[in-house]
Amino acid sequence: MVEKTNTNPLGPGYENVPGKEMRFRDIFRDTLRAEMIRDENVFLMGEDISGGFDKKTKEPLDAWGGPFAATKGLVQEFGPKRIRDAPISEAAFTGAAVGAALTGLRPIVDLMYFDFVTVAYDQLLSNAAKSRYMFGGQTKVPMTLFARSGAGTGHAAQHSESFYSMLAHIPGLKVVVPSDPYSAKGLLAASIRDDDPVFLVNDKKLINLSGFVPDEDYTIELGKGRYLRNGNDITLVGMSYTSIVCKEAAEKLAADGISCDVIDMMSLSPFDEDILIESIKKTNNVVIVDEDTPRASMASEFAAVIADKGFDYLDSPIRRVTSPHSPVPYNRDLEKAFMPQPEDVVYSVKQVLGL
Amino acid sequence: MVEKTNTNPLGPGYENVPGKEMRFRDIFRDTLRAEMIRDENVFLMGEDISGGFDKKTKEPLDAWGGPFAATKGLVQEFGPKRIRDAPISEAAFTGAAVGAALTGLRPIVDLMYFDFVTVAYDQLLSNAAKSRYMFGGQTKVPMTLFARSGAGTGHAAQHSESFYSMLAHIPGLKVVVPSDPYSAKGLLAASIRDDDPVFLVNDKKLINLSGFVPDEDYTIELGKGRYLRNGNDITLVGMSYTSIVCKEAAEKLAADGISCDVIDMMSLSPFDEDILIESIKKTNNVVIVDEDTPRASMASEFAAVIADKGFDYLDSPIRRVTSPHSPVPYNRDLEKAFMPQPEDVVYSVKQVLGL
Amino acid sequence: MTIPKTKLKWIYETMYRIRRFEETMLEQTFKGNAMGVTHPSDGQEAPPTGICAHLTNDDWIGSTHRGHGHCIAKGLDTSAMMAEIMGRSTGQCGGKGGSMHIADFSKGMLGANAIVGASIPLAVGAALTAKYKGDETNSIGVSFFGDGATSQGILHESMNLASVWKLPVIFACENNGYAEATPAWYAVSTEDIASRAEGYGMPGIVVDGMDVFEVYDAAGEAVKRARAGEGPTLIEMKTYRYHGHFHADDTKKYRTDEEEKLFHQKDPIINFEKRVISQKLMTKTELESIKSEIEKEMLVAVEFAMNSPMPDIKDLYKDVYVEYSNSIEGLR
Amino acid sequence: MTIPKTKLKWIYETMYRIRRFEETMLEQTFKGNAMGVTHPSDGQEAPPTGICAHLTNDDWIGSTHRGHGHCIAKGLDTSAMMAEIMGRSTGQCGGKGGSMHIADFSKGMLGANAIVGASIPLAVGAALTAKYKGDETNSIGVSFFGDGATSQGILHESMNLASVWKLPVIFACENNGYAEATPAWYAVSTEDIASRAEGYGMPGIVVDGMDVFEVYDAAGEAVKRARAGEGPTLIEMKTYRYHGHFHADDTKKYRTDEEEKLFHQKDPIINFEKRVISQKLMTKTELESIKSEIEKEMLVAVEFAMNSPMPDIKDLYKDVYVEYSNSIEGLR
Ligand SMILES: Cc1ncc(C[n+]2csc(CCOP(=O)(O)OP(=O)(O)O)c2C)c(N)n1
Ligand SMILES: Cc1ncc(C[n+]2csc(CCOP(=O)(O)OP(=O)(O)O)c2C)c(N)n1
Ligand SMILES: [Mg+2]
Ligand SMILES: [Mg+2]
Repeated sequence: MVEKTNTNPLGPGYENVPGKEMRFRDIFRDTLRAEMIRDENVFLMGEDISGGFDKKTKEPLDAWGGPFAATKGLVQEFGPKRIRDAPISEAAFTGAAVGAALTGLRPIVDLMYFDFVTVAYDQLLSNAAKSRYMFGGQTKVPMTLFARSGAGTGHAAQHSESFYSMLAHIPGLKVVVPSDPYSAKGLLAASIRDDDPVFLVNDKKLINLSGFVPDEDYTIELGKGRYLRNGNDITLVGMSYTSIVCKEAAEKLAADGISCDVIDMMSLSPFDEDILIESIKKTNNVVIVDEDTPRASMASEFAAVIADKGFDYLDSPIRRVTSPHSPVPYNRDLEKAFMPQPEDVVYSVKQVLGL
Repeated sequence: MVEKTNTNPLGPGYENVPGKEMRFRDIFRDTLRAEMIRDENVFLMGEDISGGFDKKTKEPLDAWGGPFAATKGLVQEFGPKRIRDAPISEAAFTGAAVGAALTGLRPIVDLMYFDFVTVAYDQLLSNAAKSRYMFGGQTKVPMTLFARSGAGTGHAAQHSESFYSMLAHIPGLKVVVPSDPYSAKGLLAASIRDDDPVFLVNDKKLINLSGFVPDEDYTIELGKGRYLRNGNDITLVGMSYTSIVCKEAAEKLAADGISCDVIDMMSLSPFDEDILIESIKKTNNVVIVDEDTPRASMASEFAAVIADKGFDYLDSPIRRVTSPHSPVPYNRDLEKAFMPQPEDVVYSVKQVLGL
Repeated sequence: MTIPKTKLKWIYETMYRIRRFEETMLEQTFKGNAMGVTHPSDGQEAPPTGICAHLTNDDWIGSTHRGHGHCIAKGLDTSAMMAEIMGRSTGQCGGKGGSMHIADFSKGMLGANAIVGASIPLAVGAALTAKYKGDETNSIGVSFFGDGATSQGILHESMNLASVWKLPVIFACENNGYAEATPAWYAVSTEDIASRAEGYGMPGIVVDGMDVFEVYDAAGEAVKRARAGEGPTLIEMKTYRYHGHFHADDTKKYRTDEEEKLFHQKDPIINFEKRVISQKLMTKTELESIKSEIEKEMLVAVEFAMNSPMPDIKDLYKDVYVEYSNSIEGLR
Repeated sequence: MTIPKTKLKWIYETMYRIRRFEETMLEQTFKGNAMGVTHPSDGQEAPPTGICAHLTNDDWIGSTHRGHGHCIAKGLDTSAMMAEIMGRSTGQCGGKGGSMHIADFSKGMLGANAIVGASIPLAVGAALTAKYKGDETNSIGVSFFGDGATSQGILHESMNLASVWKLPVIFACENNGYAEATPAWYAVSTEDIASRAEGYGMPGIVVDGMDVFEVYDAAGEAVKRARAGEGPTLIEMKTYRYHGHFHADDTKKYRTDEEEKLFHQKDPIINFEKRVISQKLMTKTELESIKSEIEKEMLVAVEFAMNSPMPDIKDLYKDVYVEYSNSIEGLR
């Protein structure tokens, strides 16, 4: 099984961990499978997650195997009881997942495109997130939701959202944003095992990327960020796909002699205040990069935390590099201009540093 | 009609304006009425906005006259064509309002409690806010929505939301938050006359408060804040009911010799960056007060803007005073502890100023 | 169906407990002892009672803003309910929920819910758990909702989903003719809500929701169907709320005296009494003794609630998540 | 209903235009000239054509992700449509919308919509405007949606609302048997979706959606009803999409050859041709000349689109709001 040992910077302790290079989509599916084996109360629902049924036998055909083939093959192994194809009723099946979670199961909901969270919004906000608190801690809601976010695939305004900040705003809900296969495995496993409702936001641009994944069973603690690169001149804060954008920007900046700390937040709610402040103490400068639109966003939140708790260490204004306050356009060139690019980050870093 | 001239600090030019003391709820209804007279394409829909029907005559009874009596008496004057009672279908009638706005009317939607926006969320975000942009500017969506927000009335977790930051996050939507009868009239009229979709968030705690209202027909430009008080030591930023909290805090602080600029943002999207920076240039210190929960909130947004564009003028960390990251509790004492109080603001101001 | 004597007693006791709880609760609300808005369900005793008579603690119900009757019929403790309405730490939800959010997971009660229609899929989810876990308990889910809630899309989605997945769930519509002040004849585009069931491949039954015997019979069939794995049923119960939409609502503004009188003549409790006495199923003494027990219970409930402490302010930060984290405390 | 000759020609022309547009569009998609995902509607020509045959530019339609047929039937320009799909500045929405968001407000086309079910209330709102403005135009709204969309609560809410307000609207369900790969027999809990209409106090009609004459007749009745102020109608048209859910979807994985063949035998265009020729309503030459006109039109459309410029990058910031504000430009 072990194809090669770690070449990726997963941090100290991971230098000699057995693992292999895998695509995001493959480790995502493998992790779903592992968690379903691990706990028989874990099951999945969503539209076309097996996809198609034989009219005569009534058996699932696994024609789609889920949006982006996230669940391909699972219905053969676990059957339609645990891979439940649902009608196009996101509100009802998200609500049913809350009901199932309240009564002893651990449902996973595939919401397909992140944009569709809006039709299930009330069940998420009023029931999933609030039940434990408003019922005085009598119960818990151990459910996981995931969906594909982000621009860059020509899906236009209604299939390209990155509005995870709205979910992170909701008390009672947790939100995680993997940025590579390693974090996908660790965060998905941790989310499924967590006793609170967790939303995993999966940028489409990551799905076909590869990266190193340790073979061992591991989880990544919800609420923890990590360094993707260490430097001294400025801190770049990324989340989801913009962590990759930050890494690329850091490479370009290195060529100009500017060394960057690159932080991948990984979790948006709860999130890692400590890593932000720790890095700013060292670099004294920061640029936050977010594909979500800017107003009341996670970029704003990180800026606000730093402007309070990190104020004394700052040498320069806190700059955000985000999408414009606009829906996502269809045309490829406009869409590219919409998304924060490494060049935008480089430009802002130089501005902030007065270079 | 003129009962007394202006005693309230509406700013220069308003010293001798004829007007009178009015309750928020009364000027709100009067403004709806005035706008319906002004433009026959303006009409209202919502649940129980006339309320009750005679079984025999099928005529509306105006038994409720709308939630918090916001529309009391209007159905007698304008009839059920323009005061349209709707079934409990917020998604459908918000969507119908978008359709009506796209085809030449100017609908106003009363969503009752702000919390219910979640069941209509998709129509608001995917249709109302995006139609103009994604159809390439072919059309416009001149609709207004309003609903009652805020804790403080014992309505508990599902009837006390202040999550206006989530709406302000949405590109294409505008969001306004009056804080007194004066701003209610000016912002409501401006919202109804505006050609974009505008959400007016009305804190319940304001509804029975009184304040000076000029008699003249006026609007308040969307996106502009105002000073409620002038001082030199620190800037207090409020929005909706927290503008009142800031004013009260400023009074207490004045007794301790601390003089505050108090800014009432009035609009959250777009919002007034200039007034924030202008004030910080003078005071060099800021506390932002928000009843919305903290993460990715408008408090975060204002902090982020100041931490970038106002960075060079700041002498101290940017402090936010917000509700906890928690649903709203029922018990009165807990509920009071949930909401930012003037004492909390005073405490934070002294901390920030090192006093 | 013939009803066993113990069940018959339970039914009377439950209906009377609901009636007196609501009256007592209203009294307390008007005295200023409730902390928020309350929605009384007196008049509507038959639906929760007739349905829950067939359920055990392993079965689950979802409820509404008008949830006290459902709670009581599902066996919740009236003292803990009263304390909750008074916002006390001893309340069913520690004072965090209030009248519109009473839940008891140990009794299979998924919570009153203040968003119209929002609890409907929760009962569907509970039924899914039941089916998923199979024979362990053979339990079912019941979703209570009003005529007004039928205008929410979530009902439609939930009925379709339950039918597609063939889940053991009952959609229990308490059609009391009004949603706030809006009459059902205005806002609901069909005479009988139950007529919509056919479009979802499930039986739809209309019963007199003022007659607990009718409700009991219909519910018995639906519960049997559900437990036998035959899928969901929609039961529409035509009923009436004696009081206003919420404690301070004046029904005179939108309901006629004749109509109110008509329904009072169908009073579920009085007609139950008449019937069991005339059919010699229970004696007047039995009824009286139940009543006086309940009167005592109400005194105890109020006493308990009034003497209970308020929650600790530190509890504000508890139970947002399973594990406490100081990052929720907000920014002060 | 007998169909006037000019209308008959229009119907043929429209169906053939839809067919050839989709085929041409797919070709271009596979060449990499479309910028995103496209959902072809060939096979489903009869529903939009048979319904829009009764409409004018003053009537409004709402559409779906599979919206090209609706656009064409409502009179949109195929060159502007093709340019939109290719993301050009000359496109129907200036390249901002793409295949799933083509709209033309000058033609009464409220937009394709990529959220399943989301456009349904828009047509209801347009019907509300029509009723509000009264006799000015006597126009109506038509909402097109698929079998999959019937599982969205918004349909239910919209039908109830339209019925309560008695609005001039037609709910036009194109039941092509599938939502992505999910068959309607699995996800829709009723044989005939139209059977749900009764529960909303409106007529529900099932027609063969492969037969434009049947669609035309049913739509004629519904349009008459709507214009006469008699309220909404639900029409279910059983139809079939010849291609996959989206351009790259392989139907072989979830549909049988027999089934596909069966529907190809019902081809709306071929059967129209047979019928008008056998009934001597149109000649072969007439049909051929229409076809060759449309072949030319398609060449022109592709040519136009391919030669059109891309939008200016500055347009990224345009039209978020009616008035431009630099505060939308975001933070760089
Ligand atoms: C989504 C939503 N919309 C509106 C309301 C306000 N509201 C509370 S109860 C109610 C009427 C409900 O009527 P019905 O379902 O018939 O129940 P009843 O009050 O008659 O028991 C309304 C409109 C709400 N709580 N939630
Ligand atoms: C709210 C929502 N959920 C899911 C999707 C993904 N999706 C797009 S089309 C589709 C199937 C729609 O089926 P149907 O309504 O029958 O239309 P058809 O594709 O057959 O024309 C789905 C599930 C979506 N776009 N919106
Ligand atoms: Mg009711
Ligand atoms: Mg379909």
